[in-house]
Amino acid sequence: MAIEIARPGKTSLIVQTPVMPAAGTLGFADEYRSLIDYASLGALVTNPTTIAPWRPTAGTRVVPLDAGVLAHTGLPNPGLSALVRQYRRAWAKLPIPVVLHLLGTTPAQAKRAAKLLDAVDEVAAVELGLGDDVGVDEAVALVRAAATVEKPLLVRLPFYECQELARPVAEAGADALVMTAAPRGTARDAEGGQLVSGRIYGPLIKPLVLRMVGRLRRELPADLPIIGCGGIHSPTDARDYIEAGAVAVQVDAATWAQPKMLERIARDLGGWIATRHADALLDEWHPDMEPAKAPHSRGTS
Amino acid sequence: MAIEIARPGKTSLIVQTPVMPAAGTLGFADEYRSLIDYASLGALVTNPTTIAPWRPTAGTRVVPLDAGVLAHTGLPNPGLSALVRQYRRAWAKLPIPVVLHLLGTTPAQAKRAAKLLDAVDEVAAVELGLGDDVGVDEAVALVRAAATVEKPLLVRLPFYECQELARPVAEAGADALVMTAAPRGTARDAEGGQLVSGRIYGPLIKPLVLRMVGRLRRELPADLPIIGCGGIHSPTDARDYIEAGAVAVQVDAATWAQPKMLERIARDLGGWIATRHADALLDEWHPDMEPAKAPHSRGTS
Amino acid sequence: MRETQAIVERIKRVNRGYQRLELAVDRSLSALLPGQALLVRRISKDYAAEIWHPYLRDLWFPVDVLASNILVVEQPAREQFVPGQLLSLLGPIGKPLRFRQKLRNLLLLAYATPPTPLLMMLPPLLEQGTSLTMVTMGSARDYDCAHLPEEVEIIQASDDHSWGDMVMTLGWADQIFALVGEGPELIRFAEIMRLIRSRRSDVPANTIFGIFQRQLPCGVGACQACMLPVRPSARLQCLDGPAFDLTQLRLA
Amino acid sequence: MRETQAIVERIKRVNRGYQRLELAVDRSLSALLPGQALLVRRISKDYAAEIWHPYLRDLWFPVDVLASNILVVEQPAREQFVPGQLLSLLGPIGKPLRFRQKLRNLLLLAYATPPTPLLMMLPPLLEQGTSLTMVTMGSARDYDCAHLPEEVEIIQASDDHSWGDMVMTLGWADQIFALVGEGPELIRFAEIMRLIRSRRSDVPANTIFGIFQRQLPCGVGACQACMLPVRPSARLQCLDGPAFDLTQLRLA
Ligand SMILES: Cc1cc2nc3c(=O)[nH]c(=O)nc-3n(C[C@H](O)[C@H](O)[C@H](O)COP(=O)(O)OP(=O)(O)OC[C@H]3O[C@@H](n4cnc5c(N)ncnc54)[C@H](O)[C@@H]3O)c2cc1C
Ligand SMILES: Cc1cc2nc3c(=O)[nH]c(=O)nc-3n(C[C@H](O)[C@H](O)[C@H](O)COP(=O)(O)OP(=O)(O)OC[C@H]3O[C@@H](n4cnc5c(N)ncnc54)[C@H](O)[C@@H]3O)c2cc1C
Ligand SMILES: Cc1cc2nc3c(=O)[nH]c(=O)nc-3n(C[C@H](O)[C@H](O)[C@H](O)COP(=O)(O)O)c2cc1C
Ligand SMILES: Cc1cc2nc3c(=O)[nH]c(=O)nc-3n(C[C@H](O)[C@H](O)[C@H](O)COP(=O)(O)O)c2cc1C
Ligand code: FES
Ligand code: FES
Repeated sequence: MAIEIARPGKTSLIVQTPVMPAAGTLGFADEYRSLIDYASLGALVTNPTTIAPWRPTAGTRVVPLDAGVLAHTGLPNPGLSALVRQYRRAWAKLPIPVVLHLLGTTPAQAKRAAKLLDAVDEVAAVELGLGDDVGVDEAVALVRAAATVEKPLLVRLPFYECQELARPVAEAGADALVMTAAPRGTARDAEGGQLVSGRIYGPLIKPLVLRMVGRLRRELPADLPIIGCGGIHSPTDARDYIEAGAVAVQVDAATWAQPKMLERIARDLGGWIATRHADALLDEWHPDMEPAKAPHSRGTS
Repeated sequence: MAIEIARPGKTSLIVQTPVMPAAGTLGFADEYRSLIDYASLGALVTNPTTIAPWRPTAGTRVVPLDAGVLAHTGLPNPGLSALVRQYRRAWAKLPIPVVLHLLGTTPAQAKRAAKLLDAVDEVAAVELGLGDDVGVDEAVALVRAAATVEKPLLVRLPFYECQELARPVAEAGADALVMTAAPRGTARDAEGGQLVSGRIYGPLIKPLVLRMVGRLRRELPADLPIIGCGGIHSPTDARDYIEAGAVAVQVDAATWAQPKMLERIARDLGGWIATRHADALLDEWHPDMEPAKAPHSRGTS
Repeated sequence: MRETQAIVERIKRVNRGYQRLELAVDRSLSALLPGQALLVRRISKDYAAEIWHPYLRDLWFPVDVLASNILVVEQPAREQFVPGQLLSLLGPIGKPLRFRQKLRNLLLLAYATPPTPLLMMLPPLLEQGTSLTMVTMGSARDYDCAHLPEEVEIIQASDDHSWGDMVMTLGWADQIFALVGEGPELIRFAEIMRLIRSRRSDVPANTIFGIFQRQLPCGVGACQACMLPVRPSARLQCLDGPAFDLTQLRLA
Repeated sequence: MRETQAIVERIKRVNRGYQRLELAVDRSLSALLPGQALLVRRISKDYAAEIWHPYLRDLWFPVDVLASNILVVEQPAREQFVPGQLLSLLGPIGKPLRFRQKLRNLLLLAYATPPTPLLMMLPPLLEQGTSLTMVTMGSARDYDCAHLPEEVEIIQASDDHSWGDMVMTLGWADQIFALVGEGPELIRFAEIMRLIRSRRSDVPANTIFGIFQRQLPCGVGACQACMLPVRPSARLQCLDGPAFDLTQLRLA
């Protein structure tokens, strides 16, 4: 079953398997080529990018937590133009569409990025990442600016403001919502001994975000696709998001610990959704089975 | 070191050790008497109570999660008057002050509860619990009504709305803020097989709430005490909250798995803060040491 | 109710799916009676190395008391234990089962669950001359009973949960204890009650008990997560259970 | 870089604080060279029983290759392993250390860390006639070196991080590899550089290398959490490390 994210006057993003990596976890292109079969995934979502180059923060840090991790990198990237030059060939070779994650900095930069990316055929869609503490007005301005892109625009909502931003962002032109970015948190850095802040990953994030997806699915227009993202660590986790109303999921830090998990989830969900539509039993699909052969006629739904 | 939560025209709550249980985890009175030395704690915070009796939900549920748990009980309680009759003798026998947790239902009920509780000497303070999705106006009205109590009023903020509610709630008459209630989440019930919602407990909640405490400590008036609550599972976790600006902490579901942990944290923090004030080394206090003898003259700070 | 430590002393496989562990426990636990359980958590000597997964304690119903400080428990064989493993035990949890005086025929029903919580009562009841029948239903039929005392009559129900002599077995029983697993227990107990009512005209109070096996967060009556809809008012599995009169339960 | 499985075959205590594990590994890993590491995760046969604590993989620098499919690693004795334990390995991680041609005197510094990542190079360098000196500083002095090849000269620095012959040891070294632990590594490496500069006038490029041991989330250059402030532009420990020329590092 394919998912199409489309809007009149725009190109479509067609995702064959409703599973992709979350921005920030799988790199900019094919860094995981020796560990993951990219063809099993629905799309590649790149690491966050910006118009201007960003350098790593001085305090790059990884803090192990109980059943989780805090990470803070400063989201280094060489800036959008350099990045496109560096990776477009690798993107062209990937068997799946590339969704470029653009950090929301200013509306002017978002507009520039939109224009720049419309000229890059290797990018199939743009995902705009909204920062923490972005207000509704700023979010709307950023989304309006980014929505000038002719490709589909996904918008990733911050964890704490997800509920508040979802509707205004949708009305400002988002073609799909990604719920959510990893929540920010504070932990004691084993290295430096101080309290430091960063993104929090781990399985316990899942019940929190799953609830938001379920609630917002009931509140938002039914034709607005929601992509679930947060604490997915197993095929079951991913199915729960689909059942809560997400059309697709993004897997984040689980890939670091178990690279094969992303592929496993992708195969499971690809198979699950295909068989469900054919009225088959769940049991006929086992995550360790090879990917299902594509049906002869593969429609878009 | 004692902490005093006071306000002109009100009685004071004096907590000798900055560690107490979170409402909902330790019961209404001395349920843990055979496992925990209550004298080591700063206070008992009761399970949530209401004016009217509340019955358990039909779907009482406990869902194990990775390094955590979802719990949903419906917060059963016999209603405030019956409850006071049932437990006041047990409260009187406790060696520590009792903080009664009152669920915020309606301002009228909060006012009635305030009046009722002022007549109950065994209750030293009231903690008002604000529900999820309570708006700012409703929260303010509830706090104003509950603040008619002559005892100190602590207000426990819901997780998702903590940032938004903190200042209005403080201005409406809270003598201290408890940050936060356990976040609500959704998980698949192993028993029934459906997605169900409930409170989420586990160590990964800590970095999320710790960040809120740190941020709000910097934003709120310095004389407004913050009590940190969320994912505390070790003395180190508790110290992190104190360092982030909390005057005290509440320990939640860790007590279920390791009843002695609450006492251990209480001894550690009691000892830690006492020795810190005396310029002693941290190493002089070990969590397995017996509780420190009370200093001869114990002032309130 | 206390928190004590135990050590896994000996591990013996008893059948295809299960192993028995001998635990060296605090002597106070040798007074444990059938129906009472323990809340168990694996611990290590290094307290700082606390692992929070699994988060809640497991509920273990011992199957035997070997000596004043040795309890026997039965665990799935897939759970890995090694001799020397340290455990923290909270217990005893719950009230002992109450048997009729002059109990002649006792019927045990295990439906979609290993019958572990029923095993501790077998030797003492056999000794006092009670005739014991255990019916396994659904996936409980996969449990291999060869290691149980041979005086216990084991009946495997058929797929429709009936068995030969069903009316007689149900009618003759002075008392019935039922155990259910997998899926919503109130619904499962309701099925059991329908089954019994369909074959036995009178189902008096204090005859048919359901034994609950919910995961208990606190075990001391504090968290109220184990509350059960019993008449006249809700009761807690951890304090009042594990057995409740099924005629007094508000079933699903 | 591949994901492969390994089995713990044999466990041997080598001194008070450490044990060595022999791992049966995929043959491709026998080509691993000093400086290269593995990202390791304990796994069980039952994939559904995945445990997410610890969350990230551990970084293990093997200390020896015994046969085409046996790697040796050194682990703290307090870590519990049993023969038969399954591991998932990602690797090899990083680039082999690059030694000078005609390396005569190599100096190894271990500061507040067990010297494990330095051990694999010892036998081959000794064989080619290199003279090896290892200085332990701070808590690294607690590491018992008795099981290391006796040709390696071991010097314990004093509390102020100096040692007899310090000027000579530092001056004669053709190459220096330094290892730091506990606390901010950039600050520790800066201390090391100050120490060396204070006793040795010339510190040319490509002479003094710091070996980084950060915990690596991905190991493949994707997460960018292992980025280090190296001139002219930031580099990744997982792809370009673990060794970086300390004269090219923007130290804290
Ligand atoms: C995607 C999804 C699928 C679900 N599927 C099922 C299903 O198949 N079967 C099923 O049984 N459940 C299911 N649930 C759970 C059930 O729908 C939820 O409990 C309910 O929708 C409330 O969810 P909530 O997130 O709004 O909970 P919350 O807002 O956290 O509320 C928690 C509980 O408090 C109650 N509550 C809140 N305010 C009040 C009030 N003022 N007075 C009285 N009670 C109040 C709510 O009804 C709810 O039960 C599902 C939930 C989700 C998110
Ligand atoms: C209680 C507490 C104590 C702390 N103690 C220390 C300490 O002793 N030493 C120490 O080093 N750190 C410490 N920190 C961490 C440091 O203070 C935080 O990283 C910083 O305060 C930002 O925290 P935040 O929660 O606002 O982060 P967030 O709002 O999540 O911001 C994350 C990062 O993004 C940056 N950022 C946000 N917006 C922008 C923007 N528009 N442009 C550029 N950058 C931006 C912030 O500066 C921050 O570094 C502490 C944090 C807390 C909560
Ligand atoms: C508007 C804005 C501008 C930023 N500019 C820079 C920058 O120039 N350089 C940089 O290293 N980080 C910059 N940051 C990144 C932040 O410092 C922070 O690292 C980032 O939000 C991601 O943090 P994380 O790695 O903890 O997720 C900026 C962030 C925002 C929101
Ligand atoms: C205003 C309000 C009124 C409620 N009234 C009842 C009630 O009469 N009976 C009941 O069982 N629960 C009642 N609830 C409780 C909810 O159903 C829910 O169980 C409660 O918020 C706590 O859920 P938890 O156990 O998952 O934390 C009420 C909740 C709120 C906010
Ligand atoms: S388990 Fe907590 S009240 Fe029974
Ligand atoms: S560990 Fe992820 S980039 Fe190096």
